[in-house]
Amino acid sequence: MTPQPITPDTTSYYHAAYLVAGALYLGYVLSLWWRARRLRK
Amino acid sequence: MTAPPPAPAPVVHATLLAKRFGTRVAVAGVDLTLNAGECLALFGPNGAGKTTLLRLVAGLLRPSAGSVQVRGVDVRRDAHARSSVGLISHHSMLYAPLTALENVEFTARLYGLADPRGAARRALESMRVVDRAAVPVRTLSRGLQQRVSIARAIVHDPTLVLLDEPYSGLDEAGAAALTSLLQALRGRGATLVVVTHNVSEGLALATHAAIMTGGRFARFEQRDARAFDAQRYAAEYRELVRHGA
Amino acid sequence: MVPNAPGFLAASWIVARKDLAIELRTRSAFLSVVMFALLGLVIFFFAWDPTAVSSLDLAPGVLWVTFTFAGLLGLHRSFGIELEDRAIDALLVAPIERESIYAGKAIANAIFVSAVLVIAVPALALFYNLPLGRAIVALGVVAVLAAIGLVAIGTLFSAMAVNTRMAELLLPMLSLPFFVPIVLSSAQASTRLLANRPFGEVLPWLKILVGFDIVFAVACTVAFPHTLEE
Amino acid sequence: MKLLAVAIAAVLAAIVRIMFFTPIELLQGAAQKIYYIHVPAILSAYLALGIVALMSIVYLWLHDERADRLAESAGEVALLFTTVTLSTGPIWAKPIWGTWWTWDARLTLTLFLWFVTAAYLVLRGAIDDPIMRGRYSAVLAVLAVLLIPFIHLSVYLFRTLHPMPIVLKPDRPSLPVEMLTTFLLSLGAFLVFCVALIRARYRLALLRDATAVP
Repeated sequence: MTPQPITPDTTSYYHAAYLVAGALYLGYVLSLWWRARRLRK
Repeated sequence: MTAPPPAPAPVVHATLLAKRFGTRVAVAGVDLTLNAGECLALFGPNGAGKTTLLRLVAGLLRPSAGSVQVRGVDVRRDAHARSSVGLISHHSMLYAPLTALENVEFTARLYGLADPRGAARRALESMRVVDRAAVPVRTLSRGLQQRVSIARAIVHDPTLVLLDEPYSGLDEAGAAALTSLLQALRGRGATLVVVTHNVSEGLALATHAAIMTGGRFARFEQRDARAFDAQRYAAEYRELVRHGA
Repeated sequence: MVPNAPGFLAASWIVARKDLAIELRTRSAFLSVVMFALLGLVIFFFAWDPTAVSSLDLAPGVLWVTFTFAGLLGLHRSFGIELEDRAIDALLVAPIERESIYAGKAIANAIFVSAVLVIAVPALALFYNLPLGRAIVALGVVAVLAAIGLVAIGTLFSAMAVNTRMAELLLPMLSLPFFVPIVLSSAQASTRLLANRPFGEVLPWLKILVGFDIVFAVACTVAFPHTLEE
Repeated sequence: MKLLAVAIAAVLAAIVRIMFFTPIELLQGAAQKIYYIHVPAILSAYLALGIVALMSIVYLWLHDERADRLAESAGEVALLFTTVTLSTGPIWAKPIWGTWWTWDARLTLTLFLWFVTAAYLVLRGAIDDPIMRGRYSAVLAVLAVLLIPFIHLSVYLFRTLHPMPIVLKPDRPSLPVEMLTTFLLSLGAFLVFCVALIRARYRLALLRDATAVP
């Protein structure tokens, strides 16, 4: 019976990466919207 | 049956010449034709587009519309065609650490002159500034620098000379030297375009006179037999500028 | 009497001679760059514990980093002198190719940078007690190749940076990414040359350097007219 | 704005699929799911950088303002995607390779692209005259394209001489079909997102130029 590889629990890294990516993407979209609003004024 | 030899291409030929910087229109459609030996005095308030027009003719700027040619050639494309052009602008175009002689000799080399040092010395003599030839230009007064800059611009005996307010900063002797130099150049068949605010100085040499406002020739005329009447022209010029043609 | 305007190389040499004449007249620029380079070598020496890392391994890296920044300092003023009184306009009105203006200034800069090297490399050999004979030859050859690449890029970006607001900061920021392959290859090649490794190990790095020099000397010359006022 | 809304919806759908409908990979655990946004980010960055390079060549050739404006927009979006790549990369490398940063050839190239893109945007920021700004940034972009092979070559040569202790190289993992479809969906969503962002940034540039006082 080949030794079953125990799957490391790396969910914290997984969540961290998605949060960081999400923040960057959201931040950029907001900056686009905010700059457009400022220019329109 | 040989056709008559085609008339030589005009020294300067501009058609619908225009130049925009972003949204600002500096030159808005200028037509100009000058032949050998002619001299255009170009007047106009600040910001009228005089300097831009001069830089377009010298090939320093790319036209936004229309075209300009020197002897039928676009000087921006053909380097060799630039060998007959001389430019005097607000800036001295000199290297401050170098002496007057070194500056003018450097320009002489750029034009492939046989004896660059001799040509440089002669040019400095014609502007009566040869005694200060061995001193770094940095140490010269503005007026003397202007003389060196003029000498640098005509060292290769150009047949098209573009002068942007050449008299500014010159004293009596300097102005006299410049006037006799321009007369000598014209005597040798050169074509001049002189941008100036001094009506009498400009008209003295001119075969054509133009007033430029808002990037366009508000007035352009060729001298007929009589010389230009400086007083009357000056009055009309002030009138025209005040009304903002 | 249309004078015969000088060709590309002749015009480039005329521009280069003028730049060198200015350099000789204002020696302060050259001296300050040499001082900067020597100081860099000295400061780096104290950055490491000499017992832990042998100075032989250290020397090439130190030379290339110091040389890169010294070179940048020297290159920055290259186009400054042209813009002071718009002397560049006189060059653009002259009957010479736009590219020869760049080539002339690049040649003058190459000579300027090489002169710095002629002082910095022996100083390095002295400070880091490198085997003098071999070191000079090894570093010398690689130095020339590195200098060409550095000057090709630095001269073009100097022509651009000098027209912008924060020129001093912009020149290094634009140039340094382009210096990565130069510094990397030079350091690797000279380390092996110094350690007397077989030439076969040095060759790939020299090939990258030569390739870089050729590609960017041509590309920068072709790109230069596009940086001029339209 | 419609395309941007569609793109955001597509990305969110992909995220939902990644989180809830894609099995955990046995070897790396949940961290393997970073793959589904890390790789699309760098590929989107390459797309944006490709547009910058292409539009720069077009601008130098035709002096067309729109090409310059598109290059500017794609440049900013490229910086966003390279930043995401460089932040998710190390977070994924830590549990898998044991270190936050390795001078892996691909990561180093991404880092270098980040520096050049940042330099491109700072250069644009330092010049007011639109024509000079267009020309200078186009020249930088074209030269940067020529530099990429040299960076790749020298870093690769450098790495093969000092092989990094790579525990587990997630190079071309043969993904089971389920994961592969998730990856492709996510890639598609992010590429659309990239294009939508460039378009939105382009309109912003148009607005700025329109309101720019002459």
